[in-house]
Amino acid sequence: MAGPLEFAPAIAALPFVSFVIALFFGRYMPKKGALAGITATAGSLLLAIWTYFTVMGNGEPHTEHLHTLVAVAEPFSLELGILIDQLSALMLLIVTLISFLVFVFSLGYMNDEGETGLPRYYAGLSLFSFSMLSFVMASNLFMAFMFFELVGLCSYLLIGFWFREDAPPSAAKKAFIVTRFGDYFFLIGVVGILATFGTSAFIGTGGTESFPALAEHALTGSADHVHTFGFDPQTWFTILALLVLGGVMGKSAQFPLHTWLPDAMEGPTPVSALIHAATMVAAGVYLVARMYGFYALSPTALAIIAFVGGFTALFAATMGVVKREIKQVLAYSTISQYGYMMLALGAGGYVAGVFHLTTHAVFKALLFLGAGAVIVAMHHDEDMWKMGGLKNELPVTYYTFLAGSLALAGIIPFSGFWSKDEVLYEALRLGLNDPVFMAAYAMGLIAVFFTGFYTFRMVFLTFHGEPRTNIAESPHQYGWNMKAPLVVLGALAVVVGLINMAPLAKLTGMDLTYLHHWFENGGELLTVEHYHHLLTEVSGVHHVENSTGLMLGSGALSLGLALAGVAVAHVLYNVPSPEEHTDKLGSIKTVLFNNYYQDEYQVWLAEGLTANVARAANTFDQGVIDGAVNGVSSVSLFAGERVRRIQTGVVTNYAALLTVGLVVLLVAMGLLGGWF
Amino acid sequence: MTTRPRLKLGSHLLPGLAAVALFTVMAAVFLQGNFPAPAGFGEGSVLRSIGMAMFALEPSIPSANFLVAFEIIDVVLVAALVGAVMLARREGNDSSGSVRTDGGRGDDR
Amino acid sequence: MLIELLIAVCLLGSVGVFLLPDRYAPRLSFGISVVAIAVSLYMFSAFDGAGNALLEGGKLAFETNAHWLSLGPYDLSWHVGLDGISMPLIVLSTILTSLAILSAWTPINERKSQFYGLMLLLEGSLIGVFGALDFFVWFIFWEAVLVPMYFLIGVWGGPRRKYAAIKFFVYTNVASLVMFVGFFLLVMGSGVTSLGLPELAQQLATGSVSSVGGLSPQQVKVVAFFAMFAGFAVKVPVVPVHTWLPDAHVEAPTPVSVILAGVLLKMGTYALLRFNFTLLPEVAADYALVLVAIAVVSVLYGALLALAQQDLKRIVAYSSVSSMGYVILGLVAFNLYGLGGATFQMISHGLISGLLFLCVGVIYNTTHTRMVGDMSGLADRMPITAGAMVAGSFAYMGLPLMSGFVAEFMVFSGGFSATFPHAQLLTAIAMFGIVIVAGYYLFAMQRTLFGSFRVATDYEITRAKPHDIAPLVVLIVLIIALGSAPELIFGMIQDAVTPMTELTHTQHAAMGSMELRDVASTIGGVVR
Amino acid sequence: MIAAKYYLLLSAAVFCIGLFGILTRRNALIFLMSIELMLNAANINLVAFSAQHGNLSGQVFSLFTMALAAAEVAVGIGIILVLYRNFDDVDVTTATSMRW
Repeated sequence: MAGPLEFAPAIAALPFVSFVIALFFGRYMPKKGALAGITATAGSLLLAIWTYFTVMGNGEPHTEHLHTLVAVAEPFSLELGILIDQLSALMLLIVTLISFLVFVFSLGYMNDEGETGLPRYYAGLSLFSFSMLSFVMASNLFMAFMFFELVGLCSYLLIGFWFREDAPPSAAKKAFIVTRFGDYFFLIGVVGILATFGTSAFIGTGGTESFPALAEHALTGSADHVHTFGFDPQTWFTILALLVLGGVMGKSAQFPLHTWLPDAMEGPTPVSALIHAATMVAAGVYLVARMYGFYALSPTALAIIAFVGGFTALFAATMGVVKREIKQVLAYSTISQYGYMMLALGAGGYVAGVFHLTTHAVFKALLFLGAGAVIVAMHHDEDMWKMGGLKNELPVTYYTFLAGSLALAGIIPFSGFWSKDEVLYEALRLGLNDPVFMAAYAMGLIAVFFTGFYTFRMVFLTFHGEPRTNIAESPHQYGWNMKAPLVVLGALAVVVGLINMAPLAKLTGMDLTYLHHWFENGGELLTVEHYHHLLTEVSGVHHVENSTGLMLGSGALSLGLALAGVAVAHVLYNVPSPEEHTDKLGSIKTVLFNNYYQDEYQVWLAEGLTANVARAANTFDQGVIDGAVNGVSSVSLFAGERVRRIQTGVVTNYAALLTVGLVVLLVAMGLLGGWF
Repeated sequence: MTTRPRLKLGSHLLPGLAAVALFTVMAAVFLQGNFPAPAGFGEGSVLRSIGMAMFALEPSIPSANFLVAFEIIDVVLVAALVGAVMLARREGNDSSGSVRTDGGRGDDR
Repeated sequence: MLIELLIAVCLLGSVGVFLLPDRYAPRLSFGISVVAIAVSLYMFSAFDGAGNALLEGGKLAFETNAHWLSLGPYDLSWHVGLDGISMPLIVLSTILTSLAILSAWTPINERKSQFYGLMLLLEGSLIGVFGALDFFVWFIFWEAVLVPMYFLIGVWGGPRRKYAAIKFFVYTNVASLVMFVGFFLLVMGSGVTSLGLPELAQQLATGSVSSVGGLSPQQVKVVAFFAMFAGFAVKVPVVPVHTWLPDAHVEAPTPVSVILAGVLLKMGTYALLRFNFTLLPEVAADYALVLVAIAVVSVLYGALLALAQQDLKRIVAYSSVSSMGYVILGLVAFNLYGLGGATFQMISHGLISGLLFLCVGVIYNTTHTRMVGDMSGLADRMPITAGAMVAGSFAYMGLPLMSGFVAEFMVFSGGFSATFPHAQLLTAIAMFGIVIVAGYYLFAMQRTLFGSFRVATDYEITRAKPHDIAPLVVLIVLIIALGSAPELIFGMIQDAVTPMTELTHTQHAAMGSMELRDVASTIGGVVR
Repeated sequence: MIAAKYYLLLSAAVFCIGLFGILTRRNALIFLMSIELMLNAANINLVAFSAQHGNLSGQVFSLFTMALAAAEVAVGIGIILVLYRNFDDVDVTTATSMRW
């Protein structure tokens, strides 16, 4: 079907145009490139909405070949193409929506604050939108990797936007290196997948099959042209899946590669909202969902994903409890929430994972933008202990922020509740059969309590109580361009959970699981049913039977824990002048505040170890290898210096040498020739 | 005042020994050697034969033709004599300021 | 006749520049080099070669083959011609030389005629190296490259220029000698009467090698292979014969560094590809593990060394060692992506390292220091240069849509699918270079470009002049163009390397049967 | 007839005496004399082998050698003169400007 899908490439192309405009002509334009970005992302958003509704009415995924990077007959070509199906259409919608809102918000956050270097800022933001949208639309893993790297570049450029200070460039460097470390494994995975299957397509087109399908054939029957390099196919596919997972863990900030994300908060807050909360960090999770047909084949990989996810959810949540700065709390909560998504995907909850991705994108973008608004109001001071009582001064921000917080904490009926509940429910159903998943579920469940606590600790410290500084008493006010995005997102944070109200559907018998149905359409091999089939038939992963009691029990348990967390926060912090209760934790607080010393050992690995090894290698190189070279040369120089002294200039000496030489020669020849 | 010649060897004994060694080696070799009886030059004056042989005037005498070599030696002799005269002549008329090189020793002696 | 024209333009231009006064030299030599670019681009567009120049069925573009003279039993010919491997390298040479000449306008202020004359002489020699197909002709150009290079480093270089120039000259010259011996061993073994490389390659592909001077035929091949490898390895350079490179780079003036890193190193890898891997692929296959070990060590060790450097030029120099390791890896993989990727990496690395050296040069021109610790926050005063350096660094890190990514990805794909033992593991180890490279470039950028502005030397920091910036822009455009449309050159590269991959289809079965121990015993046998 | 090896022994003796002179003396004139001795040792050999083989070329050669020796002495004495003029001495060890 022709029509809007023909324009799909334009969704990504528009921000690219605005990138070029902002970079080269931004400084001559009234808003320094912002208008170009807003126009472009608005256009993308409209196209994405159009695409979304087209996909809704159209079962088959849309694929299109765009550009052949390298064309060879054997073994595989490197191609760029687009794949629009239910998953990517949804993701396109999320990314374009938040990009658009962030561009609008930036008008207030950056332009009105009189920042310099705005063309660079908007160019970076536009380039990011382009890369992210291209990543989402990628039709094969190779292309996905390319744009996965490019979003990393944009992240680097935008974190380091304020390059004249010391911290942002350092944070940008750290972000890039840590994610690069993950991408190293991802790159091996991509190369390996291409070498194994001869294709990295997510979906089969024109007689060729996608690599998950080939892997499935290799496991179920026998497939030709699948080289497993001497490994058992199951083992090899698990290895490949885990290699790709390396990139996912880097980008989605999963333990132990999460350390870059809190530092990345050095970037401008709208950047944090767009890149480090809603979209780029989601790229990892999206990638797992994108190639879920491959992950579903490997129970080991799934268990690792789930366990890492559950652990990260809990681990990051505990660190979020003690942070002083509003963006740091949000950063750790982001890590924690992506842990939930990984938990869901690992536990076979494809829909739950994507559902949480969707709701989280909305409410976390909202929270970051809200935090940005607060930071502007506080004249760029992020310390929550210097805030307090802002709810009267900033009502719009307060109510929207509250909506986002309720969603994050998982309070019914806000969006976060529905998605987090489904994540935990899927994990529980699997956990009842398998202790590994049970452990992951348990960690996720405990994290719910911490989530409720730190979220509302943040809300109470920021907005409630008495103002603790002069600035907090009369904060800076800001215009519509910051309020409008907040309002839009606030409204969405309330309602977006309604797209998939599984417990309510169970209870009432009504058909309320819209998102489930959404993923039941689409390409045959990309539907949730097919994934379910793979999980049960090929991997032998079984959920316990879906029952109303279990579902409601699970929901009630997580809601109860979340409310308990909120209640504790209320008791401790919703007072006119709260104390630093976390000090009572003593040494535990120190550990938490230092992030379990994760940064320390990674910095040690990067600087203490590697730099010392490098220095040792340098000494070795200069001393031994170059020393050998110089040694050879000085040996010949020295020898020459000595030997030339035979040339005394005295004829007698020459004659003596001649004579001695002749005698020796004669004696030698005589002895050899038998003259004597 | 003359005394009989004395062999003042001093530090040159060692190189001298080399010459002695050479002689020893050669003598040892030669005395070991066995030569057939010499062919000799047959009857007649050797001097005449040399004269004839030098310019190959009598083909029966076994020898090479040295006419060209003779002429070249002639030229070389003349050249050597002229060269010797050139070398020996004091240069120019400034007898005091003749060219002197000092063998790299400076003027400190 | 176009190759001859190109060489003649450079050589005659060189003579002309030598003879004219200093004030005309910069513009005149730039004009001549632009003419050379025009000729090479015309050749690129009119390129009609097919297949590999050395192998059966190869059709050469712009070929000239004229008998020149007979030397002993051997016929020497003036045989030049291009295939898909050498054509892009020639274009690279002309473009980089031209940009290097442009970048010399600011820093070179004395003996200009000689400097620019030598640059053109160098260009002509480089084109000769890539164009020649007769060993004798090739060797003349190969050695001729050293002469202008020696003077360019030794006269216009930094404080230790004499040391660096002599080290460069002696090191590479000794290597040439070793290579020469190896090559002639092969010639004698194969029994050809012509020194033309295609004749030799076809003789080796079809006929057998006879024993030479007490060496068995197999030993002749192995000794010849390793003698040539040793000779070219110095030029590439690979660990452990790389130490001339950082010294030469640090002491050489920036325009010379650009040529040195951009084109001169490619002579080594080009020769490896043409000689070792085309003439003796089966030996390369037998000893694949040794060669891959060298490649992997070069990649990681070079990267590690770059991490420890404080001088920006040394960083780029050592990272060149690392990048050249990828080329070796691709060559050893010996499949389409390996060989093609290696060739592509030669071009790509030429552009990227050229770009980075130019950036360092622009910075050095105004700050008069290259030490990482001596400056910070330069992006504040020199935004365009800083932007170019960021672009170059990311290109070096293999950022997608830039040429380095495509090259490295192809090399990795080739390495991963290669048939030598543990190919996957070894390739994966080599790939770790991409993490370290990110480490040192990000570190260097953070220290020099970002943070608060400070320079340790007392010079006024000004924006660079247009003729300093123009080369940077040209290179960035080329890098991005090749990164997003590699087919611009990969089509002809592919065409030229495909016949090579068919050389060893039968021999691959025997691969890996020889271990390091066998190498040692073989070499021992030779020495005995 | 005297066997050839005794001629050779004589020539070796003469040669070694000349050599001994060169090796132990420093006076350039004595050098010249020693060289004459060595040349004449060669002449003895030439004549001896000429008789041995019955070929007159050796004899003729020795005549040429004498002529060349004369030329050599002429040039040699010229050089010694120059040497004396430049170094105020005919000691060969003083003229060492051609060392390394």
